[in-house]
Amino acid sequence: MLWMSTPPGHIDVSIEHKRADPARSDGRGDHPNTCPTCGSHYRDEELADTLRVCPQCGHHFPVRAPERIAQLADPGTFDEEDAELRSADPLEFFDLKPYVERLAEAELRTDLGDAILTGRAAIDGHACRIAAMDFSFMGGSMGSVVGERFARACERSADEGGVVVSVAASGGARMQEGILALMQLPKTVAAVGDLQDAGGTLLSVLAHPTTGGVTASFASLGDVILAEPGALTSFAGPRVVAQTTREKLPDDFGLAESNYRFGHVDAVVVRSELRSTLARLLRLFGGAR
Amino acid sequence: MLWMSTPPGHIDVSIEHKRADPARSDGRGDHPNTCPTCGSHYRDEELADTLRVCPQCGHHFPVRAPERIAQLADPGTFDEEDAELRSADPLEFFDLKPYVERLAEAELRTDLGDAILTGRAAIDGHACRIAAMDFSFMGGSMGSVVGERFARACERSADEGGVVVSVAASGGARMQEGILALMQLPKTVAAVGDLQDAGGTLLSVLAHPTTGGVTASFASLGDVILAEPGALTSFAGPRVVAQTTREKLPDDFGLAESNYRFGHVDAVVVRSELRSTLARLLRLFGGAR
Amino acid sequence: MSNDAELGLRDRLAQLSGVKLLRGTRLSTELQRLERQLERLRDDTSDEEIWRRVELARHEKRPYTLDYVERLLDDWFELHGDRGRMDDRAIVAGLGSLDGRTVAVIGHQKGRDLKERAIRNFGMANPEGYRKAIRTMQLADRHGFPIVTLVDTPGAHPGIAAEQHGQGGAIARSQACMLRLGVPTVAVVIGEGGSGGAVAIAVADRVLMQENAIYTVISPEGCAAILWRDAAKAKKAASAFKPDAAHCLELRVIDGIVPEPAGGAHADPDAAAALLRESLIAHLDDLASLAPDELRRSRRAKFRSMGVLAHV
Amino acid sequence: MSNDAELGLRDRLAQLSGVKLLRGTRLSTELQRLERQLERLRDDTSDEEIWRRVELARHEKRPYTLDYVERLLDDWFELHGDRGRMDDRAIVAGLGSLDGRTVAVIGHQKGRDLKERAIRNFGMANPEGYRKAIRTMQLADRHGFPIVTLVDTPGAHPGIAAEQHGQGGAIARSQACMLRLGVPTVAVVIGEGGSGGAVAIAVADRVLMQENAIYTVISPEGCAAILWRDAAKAKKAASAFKPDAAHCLELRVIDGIVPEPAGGAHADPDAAAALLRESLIAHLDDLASLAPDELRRSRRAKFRSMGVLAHV
Ligand SMILES: [Zn+2]
Ligand SMILES: [Zn+2]
Repeated sequence: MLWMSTPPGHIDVSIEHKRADPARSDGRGDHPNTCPTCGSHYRDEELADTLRVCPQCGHHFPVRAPERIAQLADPGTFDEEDAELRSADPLEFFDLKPYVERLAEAELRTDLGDAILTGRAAIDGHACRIAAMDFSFMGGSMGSVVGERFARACERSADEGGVVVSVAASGGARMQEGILALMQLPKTVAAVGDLQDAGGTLLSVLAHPTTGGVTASFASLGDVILAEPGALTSFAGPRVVAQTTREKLPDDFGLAESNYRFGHVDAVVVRSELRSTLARLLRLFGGAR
Repeated sequence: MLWMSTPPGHIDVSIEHKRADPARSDGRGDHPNTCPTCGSHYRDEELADTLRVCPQCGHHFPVRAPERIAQLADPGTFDEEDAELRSADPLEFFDLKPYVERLAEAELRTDLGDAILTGRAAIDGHACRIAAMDFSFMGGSMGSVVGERFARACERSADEGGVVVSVAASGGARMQEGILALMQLPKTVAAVGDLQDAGGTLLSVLAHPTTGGVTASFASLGDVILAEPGALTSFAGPRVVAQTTREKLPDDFGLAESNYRFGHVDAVVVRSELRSTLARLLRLFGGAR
Repeated sequence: MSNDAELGLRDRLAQLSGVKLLRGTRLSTELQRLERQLERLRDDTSDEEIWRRVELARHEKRPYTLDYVERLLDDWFELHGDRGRMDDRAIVAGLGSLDGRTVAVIGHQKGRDLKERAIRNFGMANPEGYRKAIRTMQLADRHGFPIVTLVDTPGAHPGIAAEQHGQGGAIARSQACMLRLGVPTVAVVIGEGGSGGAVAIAVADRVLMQENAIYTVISPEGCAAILWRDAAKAKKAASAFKPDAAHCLELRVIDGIVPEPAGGAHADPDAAAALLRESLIAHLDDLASLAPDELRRSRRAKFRSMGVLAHV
Repeated sequence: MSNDAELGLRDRLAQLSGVKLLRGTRLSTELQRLERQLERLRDDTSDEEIWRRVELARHEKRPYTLDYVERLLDDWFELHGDRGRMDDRAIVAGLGSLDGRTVAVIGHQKGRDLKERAIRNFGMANPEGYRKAIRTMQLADRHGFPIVTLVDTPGAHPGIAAEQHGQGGAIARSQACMLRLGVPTVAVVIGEGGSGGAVAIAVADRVLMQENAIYTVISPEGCAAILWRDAAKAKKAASAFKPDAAHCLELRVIDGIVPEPAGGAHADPDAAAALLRESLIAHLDDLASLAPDELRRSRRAKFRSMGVLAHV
């Protein structure tokens, strides 16, 4: 299970994965390349060749942000923006270790400046911006840098009436930035508003897991919302809900398939068709007369 | 029961009351002044004195349009508009008798030109327009004249950024005008749109019964929606729903109280407080700075 | 038919003839169509003829929304869900490319076999279906995509949950939404245009009916049950309220009739789709030059004027 | 406190001093308030002080939204329902007259006794509550009514149906709605400003906190459970993420602090309401002259700028 317990009646914006250890970043199996559904084990290159989808059973493994962009963008077209931005530590936050230390460790481990990678790209020849989150950077949590990079991607695209393709994978707001993390919700919502009011488009892809503050902000505001099969895409996590309500949850609680049935997701798209689906949407959203 | 049967799978826009005989126009008791809830019987003046609410049990008897206006408007302020409009008979409709004959009979019986009465008025000193429907004119059904009078009331009020108080009581669209009756839905919706876009206000009161095409058009578009206790305010009638779904209906199916609980009505207002509630809303909607 | 309606059609013919050379083949096709329509209207539609159309409109092999979608559109992407409670399968909504331009399509969807009929609820939408329609229209409006609606429903679903979730309000708001749009809209009744459930998505700049479609305030059976207390008198009811395209055109409730292949649309769905395509493109081209405010204003004025009045 | 925040406050003080004579008593009250706030900020808030505020913010006798409504507003009319599925009693919405002007008020509502707590779901709203908020805001926007929101929730309800009905999307859309409004908006955290459920209705031109309110990204208990696997370390968590008004002001997340009577708002609800009233009127007066586009632009710019960044 993904979610930490909190006392009933109190809300967890689901900050960080219980098993945030990157060696277990899918949170489901014992080894990152062992399929939690069918138990098959793969070499890393094997999974890379199948877009990290289990050839046996179709389980969708997590995808890191750079690999996600490589899967979606036309070769050589990705041009990262705002790479120089880093989180500050306005609260001088300290739990088991200082936040600044956590940030430094995460950057060393993931080779990313924060939990999102943004930049220009082309998909099947259509120019756009991609904003891909990375769950292995502090559970994909959203702090000032995630908010800022996402907002800048929207702003630059708004100037061109363009399209932002966002791929979310996040445990929610980043607790270590306190109330400023919560403020990334209205900040990204404002950016989407500016983009959409300028005639631009947000294509929102929900990967496993998309929860908490990201679900309660930009990820839910896509002109079109796609989700990957089996992705947990909820606001509150299953464990919090189970503890608060003391009810048995449906087996597919919060999963993409459930959210599709309940009307929150336009399509559940298998990874092998994600690129072509986005290309189709890019053609359509470029085609107003 | 109010509703005629139709074959399952076919929709009845609930044209006319089964007991459209005006002597039984409440559709519930044996005599119009016998309370269907508690069985008390009243002389007509007695009921007029209590706003046609049963002093014993609070049952709300139907109110004819002129009496409704007298209950709500400041004495002497009502000034009828569009009194000269009458329904034509574009389809030359003939069922058991010709439509033109039904119209003439209804006018003779009710002393109304059609199922709605509209005009200028003041409520507690606040100028507004009132559009009050009358169920005893062909079941309060909406044809071209109901649509036109209502639309004109909205248009004239829009010019002044004013308030229209509508009191609905209708079995739905008037079958005898065929597709033109259906077109009164978008017609009145367009009129409300023009009113609201011009800064005007629609205060919608749902009296027993408000069903079919009126529920599916202007009556549901009030800036504020009030309903009288016990009023049936549904789109499809209970009998049609019961026959189509073959399920037992909840006891309060389609009633004002149920629609309040389900979020479709702002308040269920007893008749003795309707005038003061409307007065308060008129003060509020006149009070933007 | 009435002199007024004939005069109206003649007016339009005259206008179209005048500009024919400017617009090329599409308008001349439109011209021929109107001439054919006029021809048909001259022979007053008989009761038998009306009932035949009721039967054709409900024919179990008649093409449904998705049958046209697959024939008319490239790059179809279906939108799902009302973002609130469910995805109502009785209404289909999506984006696609029609003749190179992106359009939003919203249509009722009936089922062909028993299983699909259940999934589609016989094309009878719940409030969630109308809410899906509304959000699709708002999406299209924001992006400037014209909207095509395909109307084919016995009516809105008369269910317990449907009422509890606000069927009447959803239908009213869908109409209000359509009357606020700044993009061109064309509605086509392709089968049964049943009452409030139909008009909810039919408040368009141009409202068309296929030749064998019907558009009704109440089903013939429902009407018969109320007036004669006998649902079997549906045929009599149909001739009384005249739900066929010719009469709807005569009453100026619709703006044109889309021809069908001989025998009806089901006899040759490809041909029916081609005729529909031609008509949609002609009307969308016609509307393309109008500014959002002008579209809104004239759309409202059109519906505002519907009805026939007398005076004392 | 940081030099920047102090400089910012000093700037505002200087500005206010300069225009004091033009605006009369209200601004001088505002001035005094900011001076008091600055005073407090100078003594860095201790851990004990922060926890005391957490306890006061949750005090079972603390005034709730309707306690202020009855003290602040004339002609209160409560709006009910989301026009879709239910009336969520955890959020109250309505119209009333504040100092002679009609305003819309939207606020979380906790319950005072067991029964009302159940009805109000402890002030934890479902998506339907946020949808009621959205429709109320749209109503106010159409009529030019300023909007006051009162924030007091442990957070959005974490329930099965809440997720199924789109809790995350509803919170996102409520924020999007607030960022699109053309009327003045003032949000006041009057108790617990718990996470997404709070910010959903707090995206305002002016965001204020009462002196003993808290505004948090996660409850102290939730934070402690995650970081130290021990919910009892809530106090430690609270001092780590500093949810008190002074720190929120320092981080520029809020625009001002509304003073409370000695001992906290519950000690004298009438006095607390009077102080709130004064503050609301001052801010609404301040915003009254701004055009809709300017309000929208500057509101978006304010939230767009939130966060603290470093560069490599
Ligand atoms: Zn597998
Ligand atoms: Zn009684």
